[in-house]
Amino acid sequence: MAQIRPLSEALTGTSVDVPAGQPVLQVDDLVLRFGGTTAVGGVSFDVQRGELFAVIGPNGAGKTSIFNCLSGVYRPQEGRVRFLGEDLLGLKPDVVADRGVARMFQNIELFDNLTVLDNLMLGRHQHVGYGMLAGMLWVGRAKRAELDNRRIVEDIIDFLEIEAFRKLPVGMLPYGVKKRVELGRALAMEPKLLLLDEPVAGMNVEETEDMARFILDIRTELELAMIMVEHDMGLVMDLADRILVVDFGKPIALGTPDVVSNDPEVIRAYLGEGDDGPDLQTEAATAAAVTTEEAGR
Amino acid sequence: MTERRTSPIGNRRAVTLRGRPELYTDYATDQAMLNTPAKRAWTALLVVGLLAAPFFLGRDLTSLLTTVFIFGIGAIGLNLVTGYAGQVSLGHAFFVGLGAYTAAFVGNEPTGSLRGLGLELWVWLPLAGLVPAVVGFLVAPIAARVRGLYLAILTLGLVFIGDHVFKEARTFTGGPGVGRRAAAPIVGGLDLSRRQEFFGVTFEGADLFYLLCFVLLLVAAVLARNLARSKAGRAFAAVRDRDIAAEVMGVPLTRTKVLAFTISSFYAGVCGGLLAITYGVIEPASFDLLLSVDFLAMILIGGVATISGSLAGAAFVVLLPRLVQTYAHYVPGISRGSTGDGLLTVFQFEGLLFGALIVAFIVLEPRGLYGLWLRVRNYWKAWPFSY
Amino acid sequence: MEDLLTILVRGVAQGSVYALLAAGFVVIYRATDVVNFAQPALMVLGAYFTALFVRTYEIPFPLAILGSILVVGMIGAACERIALRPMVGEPPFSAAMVTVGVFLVLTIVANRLIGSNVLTVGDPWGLDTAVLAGGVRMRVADGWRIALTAGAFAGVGLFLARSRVGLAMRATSLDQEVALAQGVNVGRMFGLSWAMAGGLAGLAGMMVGSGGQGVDNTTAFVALKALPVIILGGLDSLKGAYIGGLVIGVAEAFTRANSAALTGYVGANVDVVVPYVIMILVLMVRPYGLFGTPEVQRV
Amino acid sequence: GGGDEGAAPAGEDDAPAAGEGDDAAGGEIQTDIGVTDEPCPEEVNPDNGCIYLGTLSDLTVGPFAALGVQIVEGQEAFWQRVNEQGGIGGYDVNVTEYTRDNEYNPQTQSQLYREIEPDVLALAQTLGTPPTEAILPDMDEDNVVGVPASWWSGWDHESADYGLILNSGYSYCIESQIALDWSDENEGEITSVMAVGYPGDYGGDAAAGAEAWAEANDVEYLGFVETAPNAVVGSQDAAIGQVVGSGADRVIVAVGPAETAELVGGAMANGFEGRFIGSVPTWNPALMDSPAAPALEAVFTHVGPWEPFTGDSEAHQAMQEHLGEGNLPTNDGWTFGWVWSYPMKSLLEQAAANGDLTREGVRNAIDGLTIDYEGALPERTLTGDANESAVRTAVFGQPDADEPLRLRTIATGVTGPTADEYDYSSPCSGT
Amino acid sequence: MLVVEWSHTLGELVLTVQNLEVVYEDVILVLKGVSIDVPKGSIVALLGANGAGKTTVLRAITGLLDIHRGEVTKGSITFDGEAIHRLDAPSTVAAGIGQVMEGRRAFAEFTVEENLRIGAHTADRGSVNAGLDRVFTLFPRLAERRRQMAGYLSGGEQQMLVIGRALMADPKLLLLDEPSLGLAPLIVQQIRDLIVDINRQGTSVLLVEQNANMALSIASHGYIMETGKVVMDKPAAVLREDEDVREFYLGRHGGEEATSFRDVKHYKRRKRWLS
Ligand SMILES: Nc1ncnc2c1ncn2[C@@H]1O[C@H](COP(=O)(O)OP(=O)(O)OP(=O)(O)O)[C@@H](O)[C@H]1O
Ligand SMILES: Nc1ncnc2c1ncn2[C@@H]1O[C@H](COP(=O)(O)OP(=O)(O)OP(=O)(O)O)[C@@H](O)[C@H]1O
Ligand SMILES: CC(C)C[C@H](N)C(=O)O
Ligand SMILES: [Mg+2]
Ligand SMILES: [Mg+2]
Repeated sequence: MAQIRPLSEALTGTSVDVPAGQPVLQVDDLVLRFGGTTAVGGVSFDVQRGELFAVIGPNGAGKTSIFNCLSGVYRPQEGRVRFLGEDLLGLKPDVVADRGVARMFQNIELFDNLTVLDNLMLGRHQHVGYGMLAGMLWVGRAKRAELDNRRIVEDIIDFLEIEAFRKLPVGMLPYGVKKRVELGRALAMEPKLLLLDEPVAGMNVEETEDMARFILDIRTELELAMIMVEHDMGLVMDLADRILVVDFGKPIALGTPDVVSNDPEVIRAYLGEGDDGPDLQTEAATAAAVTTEEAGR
Repeated sequence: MTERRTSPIGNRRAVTLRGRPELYTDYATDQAMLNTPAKRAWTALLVVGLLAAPFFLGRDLTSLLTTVFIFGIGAIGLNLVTGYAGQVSLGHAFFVGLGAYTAAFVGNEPTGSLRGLGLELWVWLPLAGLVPAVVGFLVAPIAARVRGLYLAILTLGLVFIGDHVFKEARTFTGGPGVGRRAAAPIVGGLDLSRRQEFFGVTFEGADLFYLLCFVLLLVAAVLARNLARSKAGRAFAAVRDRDIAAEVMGVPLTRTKVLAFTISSFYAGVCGGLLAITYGVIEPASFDLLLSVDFLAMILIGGVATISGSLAGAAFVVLLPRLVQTYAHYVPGISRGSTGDGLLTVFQFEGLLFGALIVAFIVLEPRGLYGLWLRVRNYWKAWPFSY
Repeated sequence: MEDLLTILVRGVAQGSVYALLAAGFVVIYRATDVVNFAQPALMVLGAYFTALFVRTYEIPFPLAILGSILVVGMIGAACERIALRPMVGEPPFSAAMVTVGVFLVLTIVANRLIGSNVLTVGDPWGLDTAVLAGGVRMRVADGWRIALTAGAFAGVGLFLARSRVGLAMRATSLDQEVALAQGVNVGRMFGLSWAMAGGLAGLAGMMVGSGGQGVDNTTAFVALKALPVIILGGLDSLKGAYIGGLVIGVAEAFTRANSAALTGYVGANVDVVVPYVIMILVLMVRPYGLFGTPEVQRV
Repeated sequence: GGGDEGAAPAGEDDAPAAGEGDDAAGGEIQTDIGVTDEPCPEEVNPDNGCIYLGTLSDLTVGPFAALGVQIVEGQEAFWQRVNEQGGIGGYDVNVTEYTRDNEYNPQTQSQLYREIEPDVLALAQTLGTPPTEAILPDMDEDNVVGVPASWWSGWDHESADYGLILNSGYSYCIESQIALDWSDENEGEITSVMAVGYPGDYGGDAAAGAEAWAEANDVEYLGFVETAPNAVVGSQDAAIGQVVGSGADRVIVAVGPAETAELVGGAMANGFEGRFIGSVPTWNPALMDSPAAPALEAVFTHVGPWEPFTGDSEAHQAMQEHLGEGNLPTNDGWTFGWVWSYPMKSLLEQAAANGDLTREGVRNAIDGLTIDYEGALPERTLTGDANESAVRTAVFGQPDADEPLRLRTIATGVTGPTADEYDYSSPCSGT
Repeated sequence: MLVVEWSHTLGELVLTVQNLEVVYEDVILVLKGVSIDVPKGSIVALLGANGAGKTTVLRAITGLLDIHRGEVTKGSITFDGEAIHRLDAPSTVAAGIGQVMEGRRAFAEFTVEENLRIGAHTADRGSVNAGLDRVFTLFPRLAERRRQMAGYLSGGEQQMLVIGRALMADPKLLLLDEPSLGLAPLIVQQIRDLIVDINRQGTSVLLVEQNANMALSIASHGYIMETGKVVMDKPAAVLREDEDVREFYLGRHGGEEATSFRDVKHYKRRKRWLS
C-alpha cells in the first residue's frame, strides 16, 4: 500500500493564485424564477481565497437553488457569476466541474451500485486522461492513469477514514458514511471551490464533529474556498468566516457569525427565539415533565 | 430498489459484496481483471475445455455452441448500453440486422439482382460492426433525450423502420419472404465454413467457424470487461444511476450515452454478421421485436451489467429450445410430429416452455444467473454460519 | 371529398381500436410502472372467447362481449397474481420482461385454441356498409368500434379520476414502498389494473375480429400498434392514448389509401412504419409524448 | 456402409415393391447418410432398414399452416402405404422423425435444413418457393434431392433447381395462363388483368404468367400488387385499396387463405366489380365460415393442378380407401401431400434398383426417371427440356358451402391456347 | 431492570417490541434482540448513531422489511395487544400506525395536495378536507405550493410535506424517523411543539432523532441503540443528565461549558458503551 501523503500533496490542483483582495467567486444579483415562484431574488456575495462562507435561511429560501445556479444545473434569468475571472453562467454542469467547482448534495446523490472506490474514481473523471479505446485495451497509458488516480483516491479514503468501506457498494452504507463518501467524491475532483449543501444534516453530534474536523482540515491543508449551506447553527456559527442569510430568495443579512446571530431580522425569520441552545434545554425539560405527568395518569 | 431515479433495469448488484478478502500488496494486482487464483483457474479451465469441445461434438452441436458464442457477443453489446449505461434498448435487433446485411453485401459476389462486393472476412467483419456503429452514433443523440420506457419503445421504432428498409432495399437484402445468402467467412482464400487441411490435419467447416467465433467472443468479452472497469464504464454507471449528479461530477451526459449506443451497435453488428453465417440465409423480417426481446431476455436472465451474465444468458436462451425439442416427447400429450393430434405440438410446447421459464426465472431470481451464482458464493463464504 | 371522409372514418375506427388497446397498456402502466407486453395476447383471447360464446354456445352477441370482457379480465388478473405479484418491489424492467414471458405463453394457448384456421368472432355486422350523408361509406362494424371505444374510455377515465383507487394506483407506480406506507394495498392495485386491462383487451379483441376481419394466430401483432400510440400520447395518460390512437389510425388510413402512389417512393406497406415515424417525430419535441407526465428531476 | 446387412432383409423380403431392388447390383445396395439398417421407429416391417426423409413444412404460425399440416399428413399416409406394401429395396421410409416447422420463412428453413441434413437421405417435403430456393445451394453441395410443396416454374428448369427438385403438376406461371384462357372463355371476355401476391417467386411466378397472358392476348396488364402475410403487414387494406382503385377485370391472387378472404371480401365491400382467380395456396375450406363466404362464392374461382380428394383416379381411390369410407381430410393439402410424393417413391425405387441409395446414387437416378402417378397425373419422364416435359393442365373449382371440401369441381384436365403456346425454355420469374 | 419497573408503573403499552432480530439479504444481521416499549399516550425517543438499526426497527413495526429483502427472524411486536410482526404494511396502517419515513419520501410526480390526499387513503372521506386545512395552517409554505409537483419542493419543504402526510390519517401510534432532518431551527421548534400537541390529543409517538436535544426535550423515555442493540434505556430526564449522552448526543456546543467545533480534537474516538 502506497504510503499516505498529506492531502496537499495528493491534490495539487486545488491551489488558486488570485491577487490578494481578489475574490475567488463573485456573484452579482442572481435571479432565478420558476414560473410564478422566485427561488432566488437578487443575491450578491463574494468568496475569498480559503474562506469558509456560509449561506443560511429558512426552508425554501433558495440556498440549494443558488448552488444549482453555480454548478450549472439551473440557468438563472438574471445575474452574473465570475469564478477566477471567468464567467460561469450558461455553462453545462460538466464544464463547470471542469473549471474547478465541486459539490456535495443536500440529498445524497451517490452512485449506489458502485463501490466507494468507483464513486471516488468518478470524481476524478475529468483528471483520468485516456480515450475509450485505450480503456478497452487496458494497457500502457490507461493502466498507468488508473493506478495514479487510484493512489490519489486512496489518499482521500485514508483522510476521511473510510478505508473499511473501500470495496462496498455505497448503496448499503450507513447514512453518515455516505455523507463522507460524497465529500470524498467532491474532493477527488480536485476543485478550486467546494460547495457543501447541509453536510451534517441527519448526523448525531459525534458524526457532526468528525465532519467539522474534515472541513477544517481541508481548509488548512488545501486553503480551499468553500460555501456551506447548513441548518445546524452550532456548526455554522463556529466554523463560518462570514454568513449570508437569505429569506424568500432575498438576502436579509451578511456578516460575521456574531453580527448575524444577533440580527433581529434573522432571529425573526430563521433562528427563532430559543436558538436551540441552552434555553431550549430548559424549555424542553418542562415540556417533558408535562408529557410524563400525562402519561402517568 | 424502489427508490426513484435508480435505473429502470435497477441493477441488483447493489446489495452484494464484491471482491474477496484477499490481501494485495499493490493496487495493480488489486485492479487486475482476474485478481484471485480461483478466478484465474476457472477461466483457464473453461477456455481449454471450449477449445477442445468441437473435436468431441457432432456438427449439429458444434454449430449450436457457435450460435451461443455469436449471441454472446450481441448480448454483451446490449448489456453495455442497457445494463451498464441504463439505456434500455429494444432496437438491438435492428443493429444486428444491419450488421448481417452489411456483411452479406460486402462479403458476397453480386448475383442477379443482388449487389455484392465479394470481399473477404477481414474486410466485411469490421464493416459489419462499423456501419451499425455509425448509424448508432447518428441516432443516439435523439435517443439520449428520452428516458426509460419511452426510450425502449423509441428504439423499438428503429426495429420497425429498419425492418421496412430491409424489406424495400431488395438489391441488398433480397426482400421480404425471400432474403439472401450470408457472406462466406473467407480468409486468404480459405473458406472457414468448409472443410480445410492444415498441415495434414483436416478441420471440418463447422469446427473452424466454431473456433473463429470463440476467439472473437473472447476478444469481445475482454474488451467489454476493460471498458466496464475503466473511465468510460464508470461514466456509464454514473449516467445510469443519477444523471444530474454525474453531470455535476464532470461526466458529459449526451456524449456518454452516444458512446454507449455506438459501442453496443458495433457489437450487435459483428454479432449479426456472424449470425448470418450460421443461418445461411437471412430474411428481413427476422430482425424483429422478438429478436430484440431475446437479447433483453439474455441479459436479464444472465445478469444485468455483468459480462459473464451476458454469456450465461445467451447460452440459456439459445440452448433452451433445443433441449425442449429433444426431450419434449417424454412429456405426455406432446405430439411429436407436426400435427395437432396431441394436446400441443412440440413446437407449441417449445414456445410455451420458453415463455414459462423466462417468467419463472426472473420471478425466482431477479438478479439472474449471476445473482444465483452470488447466492451460492455468499452462502459458501458465510458457511457454516447462516449469517 | 366523400372519399376523404370515408377514409377518415375508416381511420378513426381503426384508431379507436388502437386507442382501446393502448388504454390497456396505460392502465397497467399507471399502476405498476410496467409496460405490459402480454396485452396483445389478451386481446386475441378476447376475440377467441367472443367467438366461442357466440358460435359454440350461441349466446347473444352483446352478452358474449360482456362474457369475454369478464373472462379475459379474470385471465389478466390471474396472470398478475401468478407471474407479476412476486415482482412487487423489483425493477420495472424485470417485470416488463416477465410480461413478455406471459405473452409467449398466452399466445401459444390462444393459437392452440384458435387452431390454424381464421376465426371469425360471429359479429352481426360482417362486411355490411352503410352509406352516410354525402356518400360517405362506413362499415357498420366501424361505427360500433368508434362508439364502444368512446364509451369504454369515458367509463375507465371517470373511474380513475373520481375514485380513490385512481390516486392509489398512480402512487403505487411512483413508489411502491411509500405507497405501502400510506396503507395502499400495492398487490391489489396490481391485480385490479391487470383485470381492467384484461377487460379492455377483451373488448378490443372483439373489435379487431369483427367487421369480417377475423382473427388468426398472427393477429396479436396488430396490437403492437398500441406501442407507438401510448408513447405518442404519453405512457401514463388515458387522454393521450385516445388522441394518440386516433392520430395513428387516421395517418395509417391515409397512407394506405395512397399506398399505390407512395409505393414508388417509399416502398410497399409503408403504413406499417408510419406510426413509428410519427412517434419518433413527436418524441424529438416532447420526450414524454403529448400528455405524459415528465419525470421530476431535482438535486 | 452397412450395405450387406441392408440387403440381407431385402433378400428374404419378397414384397412386390422391394422386388426390383433385390437382384439389382447383385442385391448389394450401397448407402451412406440417412439410411440405417436398424428398423424405423414405429416401423411397419421389423426386419427392414430405414430410410429417413426430412420434412420442412409450415406448421404453426406461417400463412400456410392450415395447408402445411394437411400436406404433411397426406404425405405420411402415402409413405405409410408404401411401407405397408413392403417398403423400398428392403427399407421402410420414415418421414416423421425429421419434420420441422419452417414457418414459411427462408431463414428458418435454412437453419432447420442445416439441423436435420446430417440425418436424412433426402427431403420428402420442402414447403414454399422462397424457402426452398433458400436451401438449394446447400442441397446441391450435400447432394440432397427434394420434393417441393410449391409450384414455382423454376422447378421445371435445371438452370434454377440444380436438377434437385421433383415437382408435380403445372407451375404458378402456366397455371395463371390456363386460368385466364379458361376464364376468358367461360366467365366473360377479359379486358384487363392484375395480379396480387406475395413477394418472391410465388407471387412473382403467378404475376409473370398473368403478364405473359395479357401480352399474348393484348389485354391491359394492370401490374403486380405486392402484399405480404398479415403477420407482416397487419391487414390487406393497402392491397384492397389498389385492387379497387385499378378497376381490374380479373385478379390473379397468389397469397395465403386468410389474406385471400380479406382481399376478396374487402374489395367487394368497397364496390369492386371484377373477378378473382386463386391459385391452390389461396384456398382453405374454413374460409366458407368467414364473412367473406358470400363474396367468395360470387366472384372467386379456384385453380388446382389435379383433381381434389374426391377425384376418382386409382391414386384418389387409394387415398379415399386410406382415410376410410366417407372420411375427408380437413383440406385438400392432404391430397397434395399424397400426390407430390409419387416422384420420390419412383426415385427411391430407381436408386434401389441401381443398387445405390447413397445421396449421390439417388441424385444420379433422377435423369430419365419415369414417374407413375397412379393416374392422378399422366405418367411422366424427366428429360432436360421443360417445353416438352412440363405439365400444362389444370382443374377448376367453385366455392360451394354444400360440397364436402367446400369446393365444387367444374372442369378437369383443362388446357389453354396461350398456355400451350407459351415458350417455357426458362423460368417465368426469379433469377 | 429499569425497563421493567418503569413500564409497570404506567398502565398499558400501545406498542411492545420484544427481543427483535432482523436479517437483511438472508445474511446481514442488523438487529440483535431489540426490546422497546411505548406506553399509551407517551412520547418515546429512540436515539443512536447512523447505522445502529433505528430505521430497521421502524420497518419491522410497519411491515416494510420484505421490500428491503429483510425479515424478522426472532422476537415479536405487539400493537394494541395484537401481534403485528407478520402483518404487511397496509394492515399495520389500517391498524392505526402512521409513519414519517426516513429521507423525505414524497411522491415526486404528485402535487403537494395529491401527496396529502394519498396520506388519507385509509381515513374516511369526510375527514380529508379537514386534514388538508390542518396541514396547510401548520405549514403555510405548503399552502403556497399546493399545486406544485412535490419533487420540485426544497428539501425542507418536502420534509414538512411528509410530516403533513403522516398526520392526514390521524393514527393511534405515530412513528417519526428523523422528522427534523434538514429543517430550519424555527421549524424544528415548530415540529417539536407539533409533536407535543399531537401527543396531547392522544397519539402515542415513537420518535427517532439525531437531534437528541429536541427529542429528549419532549420525550418521557429514551432508548439508545448501538449496532443493533439497545445499550441504554432510561427516562428522558435521566438521559439528559447522563455524561456519555451529553458528550455523544447532546454535545457541548453552545451552552455553558461550550466547546467550539473548531477545537474538535483529532484523536477523539468513540468509547464503548457498557451495556
Ligand atoms: N426545479 C424547480 N421547479 C420549481 N420550483 C423549484 C425548483 N427548484 C426549487 N424550487 C422552489 O424554489 C424554492 C427554493 O428552493 P431551494 O431548494 O433552493 O430551497 P432551500 O433554501 O435549499 O431550502 P432547504 O433549506 O429546505 O433546502 C423552493 O420554494 C422550491 O419550491
Ligand atoms: N436493505 C438493506 N440491505 C442490507 N443492509 C441494510 C439494508 N438496510 C439497512 N441495512 C444495514 O442495516 C444497518 C442498520 O440500518 P438502519 O437504516 O436501520 O440504521 P439507522 O439507525 O436507521 O441509521 P440512520 O441513522 O443512518 O438512519 C446498517 O448497517 C445498514 O447498512
Ligand atoms: C402450397 C403453398 C404453401 C406453396 C407456397 N405458396 C409457395 O411459396 O409456393
Ligand atoms: Mg436545500
Ligand atoms: Mg434511519
